[in-house]
Amino acid sequence: MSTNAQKKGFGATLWDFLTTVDHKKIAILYMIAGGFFFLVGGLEAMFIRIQLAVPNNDFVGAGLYNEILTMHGTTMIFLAAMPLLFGFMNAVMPLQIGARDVAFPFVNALGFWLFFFGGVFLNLSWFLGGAPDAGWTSYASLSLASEGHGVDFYLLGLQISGAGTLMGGINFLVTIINMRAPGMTYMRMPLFTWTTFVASALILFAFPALTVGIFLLMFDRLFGSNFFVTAAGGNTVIWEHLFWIFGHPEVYILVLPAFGIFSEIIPVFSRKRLFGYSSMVFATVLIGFLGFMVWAHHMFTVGLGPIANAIFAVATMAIAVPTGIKIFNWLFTMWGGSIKFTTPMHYAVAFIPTFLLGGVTGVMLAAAAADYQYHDTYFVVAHFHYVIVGGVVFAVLAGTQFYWPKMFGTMLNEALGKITFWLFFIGFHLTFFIQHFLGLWGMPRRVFTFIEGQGFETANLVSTIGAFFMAVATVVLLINIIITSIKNEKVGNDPWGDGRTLEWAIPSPPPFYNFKQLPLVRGLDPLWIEKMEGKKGMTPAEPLGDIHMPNNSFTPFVISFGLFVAAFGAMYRLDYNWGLPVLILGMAITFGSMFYRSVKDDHGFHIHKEELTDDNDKGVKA
Amino acid sequence: MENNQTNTGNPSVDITYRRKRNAEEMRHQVISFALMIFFTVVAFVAVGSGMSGWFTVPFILLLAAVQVVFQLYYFMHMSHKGHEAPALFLYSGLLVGLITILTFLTIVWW
Amino acid sequence: MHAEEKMTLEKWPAAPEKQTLEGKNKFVGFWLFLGGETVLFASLFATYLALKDKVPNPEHALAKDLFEIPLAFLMTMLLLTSSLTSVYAMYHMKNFEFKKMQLWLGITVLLGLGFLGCEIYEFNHYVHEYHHTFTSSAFGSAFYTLVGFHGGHVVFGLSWIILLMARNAKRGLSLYNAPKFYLASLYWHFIDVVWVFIFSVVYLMGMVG
Amino acid sequence: MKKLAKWRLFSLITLMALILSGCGKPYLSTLQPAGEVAKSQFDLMVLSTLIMVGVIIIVTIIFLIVLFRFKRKDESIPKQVEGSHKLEIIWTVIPILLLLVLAVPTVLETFKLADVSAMDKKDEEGNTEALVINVRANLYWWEFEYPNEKIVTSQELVVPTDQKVYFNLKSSDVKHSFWIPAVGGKMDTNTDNINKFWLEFDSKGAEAAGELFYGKCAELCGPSHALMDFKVRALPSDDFDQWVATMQGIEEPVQADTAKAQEGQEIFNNSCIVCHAVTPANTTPEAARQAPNLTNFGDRAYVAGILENNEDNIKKWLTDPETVKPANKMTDTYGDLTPEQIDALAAYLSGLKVQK
Ligand code: HEA
Ligand code: HEA
Ligand SMILES: [Cu+2]
Repeated sequence: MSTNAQKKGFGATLWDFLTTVDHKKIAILYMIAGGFFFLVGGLEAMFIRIQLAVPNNDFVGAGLYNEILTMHGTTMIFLAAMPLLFGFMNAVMPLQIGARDVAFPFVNALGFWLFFFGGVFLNLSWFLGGAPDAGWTSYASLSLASEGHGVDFYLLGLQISGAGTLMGGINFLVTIINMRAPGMTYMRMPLFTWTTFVASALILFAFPALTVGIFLLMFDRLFGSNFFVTAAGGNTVIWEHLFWIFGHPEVYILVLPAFGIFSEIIPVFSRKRLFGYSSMVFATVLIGFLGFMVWAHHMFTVGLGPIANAIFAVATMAIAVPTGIKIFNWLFTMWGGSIKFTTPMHYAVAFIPTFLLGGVTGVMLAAAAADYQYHDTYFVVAHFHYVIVGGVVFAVLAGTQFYWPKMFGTMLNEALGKITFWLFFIGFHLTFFIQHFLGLWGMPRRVFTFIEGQGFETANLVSTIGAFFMAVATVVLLINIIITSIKNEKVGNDPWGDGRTLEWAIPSPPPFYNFKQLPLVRGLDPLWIEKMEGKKGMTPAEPLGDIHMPNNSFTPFVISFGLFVAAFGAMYRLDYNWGLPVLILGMAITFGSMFYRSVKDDHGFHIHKEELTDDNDKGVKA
Repeated sequence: MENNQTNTGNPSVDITYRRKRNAEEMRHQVISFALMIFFTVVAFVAVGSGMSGWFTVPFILLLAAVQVVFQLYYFMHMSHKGHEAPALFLYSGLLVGLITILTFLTIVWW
Repeated sequence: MHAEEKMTLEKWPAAPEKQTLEGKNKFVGFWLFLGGETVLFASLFATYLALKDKVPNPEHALAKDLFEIPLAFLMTMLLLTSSLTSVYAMYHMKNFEFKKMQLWLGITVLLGLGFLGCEIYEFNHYVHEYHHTFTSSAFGSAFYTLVGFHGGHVVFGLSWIILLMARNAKRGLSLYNAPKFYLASLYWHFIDVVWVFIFSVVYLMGMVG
Repeated sequence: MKKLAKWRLFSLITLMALILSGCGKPYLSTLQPAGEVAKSQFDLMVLSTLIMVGVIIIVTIIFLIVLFRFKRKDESIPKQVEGSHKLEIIWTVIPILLLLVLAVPTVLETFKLADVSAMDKKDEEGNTEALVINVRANLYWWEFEYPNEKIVTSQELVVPTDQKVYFNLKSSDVKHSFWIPAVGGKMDTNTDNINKFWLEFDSKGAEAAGELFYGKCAELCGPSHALMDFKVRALPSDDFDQWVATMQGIEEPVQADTAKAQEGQEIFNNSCIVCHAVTPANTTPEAARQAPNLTNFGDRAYVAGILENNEDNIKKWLTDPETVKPANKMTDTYGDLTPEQIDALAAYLSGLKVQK
């Protein structure tokens, strides 16, 4: 029943990953799948930019463009950004709080496989008659009118992967609430753990609204209900509300963990503790809270009336305050520090002005009356790429470079890392800065082309050129990963030399049980505290004892696969008579494996302490 | 999240004591159940008697809220220790939900 | 203490559902899940309230035409009582009285089945008497979705309890299955909480008009 | 003192205005406002930009100091500072104040732009004193109905300058959004309700724009969303009244005058007229108005809202509308036309002028 990596054949390794419940391996799965979808979404972005490089272009047609656009937004948000962040949460958070695993290892695996099959299902639409084409927001009147099965792929795919995300969120929350090491109080938790906590809470409360919205739209499209059919009394504004009740918290679900990653990187490379730790925590919670009060700022032009618009405008502006607190705290962490410009630190430093620009344009959008002009123009596109790429993607790239040694035991090349950074940084600003002006000059978003003579030509060309820089940067990153993996030079516990938190106190990569003995935490930045007192590592909080570990299981894969099958049945039910049987078959697979799981006892296994003693720091045979 | 009820080490004392306490608690629960039934009957009667909606609607909502508090605190033991996290998350969910309902009642038109 | 260990009355702890780390995790995790479910049902309630009585033509039945006091009252009583019986089951669980716990769970299941029967009769009645269906109007869609989601929860809750009873019938209580029983009963209470709002907001307020 | 501050603010704003309005086309850009609504939105944009530039400058200064002063020079360990209450209060309070400065005008403007009370004031006949236009958005074309004047036109909105024009907005298929960037912000045309708002077309701005503003659909509505443009002809009041009068004067379809055009009219009457009206009266119900009204087609500057209006482009459209506007609702509603038929139709259509 061993889960540790020894020299194994490919088949065995594959089987290991298909059945793993180890948070570190699930993290790797998330990184691989999320990374793949990032490339897919990026490729779609390139098609968008190529199409818009010159006026009246016919690189892709009108209908196809809408599919690419929709899939770009959906893939990037749901299948790339969130999973990549989930990857870091899985890889790092349990280590940071001194836990041996997450609270529900089985559910953790199930969450991944649901996301994975949902994502695959969604992307299969490309080969099965066309992708969704109603935008990532899938507004009801258009998504009901959309022909073919594209939008059904969107609905079923997101429903499946959304369930996985929700499970992941609950899992992280319980892990943080129940499984902190002795002495790790809430106010000693590293900021990445805190942001994981708040982002997970946002997932818990935001995703149900999306689930309901998707159910309603699915019922309308596949089962003849009338939620959004005006003629039968339905109302499409309900979809808009439900989508944005989810959608706005979603952007903070994305950006808070990114904040967390930077809050880890900046202190390490400034050799200084985080400035204003408690106000950082407070600001995180406040952003999470306010995130639920502002969704209608996406609906200023819907006609909700001046009272609603005014309330939501002011509430939206309020979020600038806690975010500002964070920006200044980061700056003052570096102030008086001793800054080393490693690749991760490059991203962290570049993040501050970039995100600032995106943030302040957000506040400009929040001014409702002015948003009547900005809304649905390239100004908005510029805003959200500044916050998402400048915040989330920079954080993912920084985190990859920063945590790579912890996850894989070897360092990514710093020189190549910096090349990636500069190419991406320059390309990013080239692409998106000018889009602010395109919007102000009157260019709507989601247009597959633009007609000559409206003054949009040069700016769009510049924007496209920028995108190519980002593509090259991404390729350099891939090369870096390949070279590094081939060389595979092993590193020690704390390869950056200035690690402050618990994950840097154990080997890279950590043994599958993480901590032989749970560490005793004596304050914020526990490892740093021990180092400053001249110690090498953490003081254990318990005597060496047996460690209880969960068994691997193939069931999560099967449960998710069942839903994947059922989704096809549900969709083709009306077109083919095999639809219904397939739906039933899929459900039977899912419920059957759930049944199997619940009647078969699984008590896990124990690693005996004798096995732990003889063999220092290396993985252990179980 | 420690366990607040520790055993004294003397099994027979423990068991009799605990059984008494459990029985006591069960009594409370039966009382709250009786009250819940009572509230339900009142709510149904209020509607059945055909009083004006201006009175009945807030009235039955109030009764519903009280009932739910009974359910949560007695039946679901939220009054016990160790329910801090559950309470925090339940109320947060409730807050988000209530805001949703409020907006759907005000800014989704006819 | 290992979870699967055979238990005796003497060793049975005061809070068996939270004795092991797994138990504690499940306990917190399940409550969080209920927090999320709150938002889910609130969204459904909100949709229902926005679409209440929104019908394509004046011939279509409205809330005030459909609902009747006796049936709604009966359903409420069944579900409320089943909430009490599941409390009894947990009472016996804490006292390590496995047989009695099973008995009360059995009664809970019967009451729940009674509730479901009423609901099926009710839906059938609306469809045939009033042509009020899932697809006949936005009101119909919203009504059946809200009440149906609740009904679906009842079905799931019942299956869960039955499965637990059957699986553990020969094994008795242990620290491994105590949390499972406890969570199933929490779930059952939550279903009841939702119903309290359904009967108040959908049925009673619907009859008021 | 107060005056001085005001003057300073004023000059700053003008400076910003100059920088901002340096670009964009006068008939399209939000940075060259041509009406009261766009103007007040522009002012709000300038105010918020000023605040944001201020914030950016402050952060940038701190940022640059940090980057240059605190680079690692030796291996010493810096002092581990916990935080500073004074600083934290400063950077909480100052943003709050800045946001207040932005929030107050935002709220005021929001209410001002939503004020459509003039639409409720009606005379005995149920007509409003103010000019009201009903906008109906359809998959890739726009209809403009003047309920008081009882006329309908499409694709090219005609409005008087220097007075408030009120709009009722709705959609007949999927959601669209009605936007004339240079004149004012957008408002959605929903499928569920009628939205109301107002705009004002400035005569000076109209002049700068050559009397023709560009309008756009600003909500993704299908493949040809990008091509769902319309144009706005903003006329001086008198000209507008005259235009209305001429339109009202057309009770019967205008007879074509050349032989070729007459041939075209015959083809038109045999097939196109099912969907397209060539009289402006709004007597047919909306559901029957399935395609743009063509009464003054020859006067319009653009074909289908996007192609310059000349016979070649009319022919291009008639031969295969699909290549011009993918997925439009006209494709395949009529049989194949021979080149001669198309020539005739084009001749007829370009002769449909009311302003001779
Ligand atoms: C990670 C993602 C992310 C983040 C963090 C944000 C952050 C913010 N967003 Fe953004 N937003 C999106 C992603 C994001 N957004 C997306 C994807 C869309 C479009 C969706 C679609 O339509 O497809 C969108 C759209 C969007 C709109 C709707 C526009 C429209 O469609 O018309 C609005 C309107 O209010 C808005 C506002 C804001 C605000 C006020 C913030 C704030 O949180 C920003 C706060 C930060 C700062 C302000 C900077 C730091 C602060 C200081 C240094 C203090 C001092 C500052 C001041 C006094 C101003 N966003
Ligand atoms: C996480 C979110 C995220 C991310 C990271 C990005 C990243 C990018 N986005 Fe986008 N974007 C959205 C979320 C995101 N976007 C959303 C939500 C929308 C709105 C959708 C809607 O309206 O519905 C949108 C819309 C959007 C538009 C507007 C389209 C329109 O309105 O018509 C544009 C246009 O320029 C654009 C461009 C880009 C570019 C150039 C990048 C770049 O940063 C991408 C950089 C990455 C790469 C360049 C990868 C390169 C890959 C390769 C080189 C492949 C190599 C392959 C192999 C080796 C196999 N995005
Ligand atoms: Cu938002």
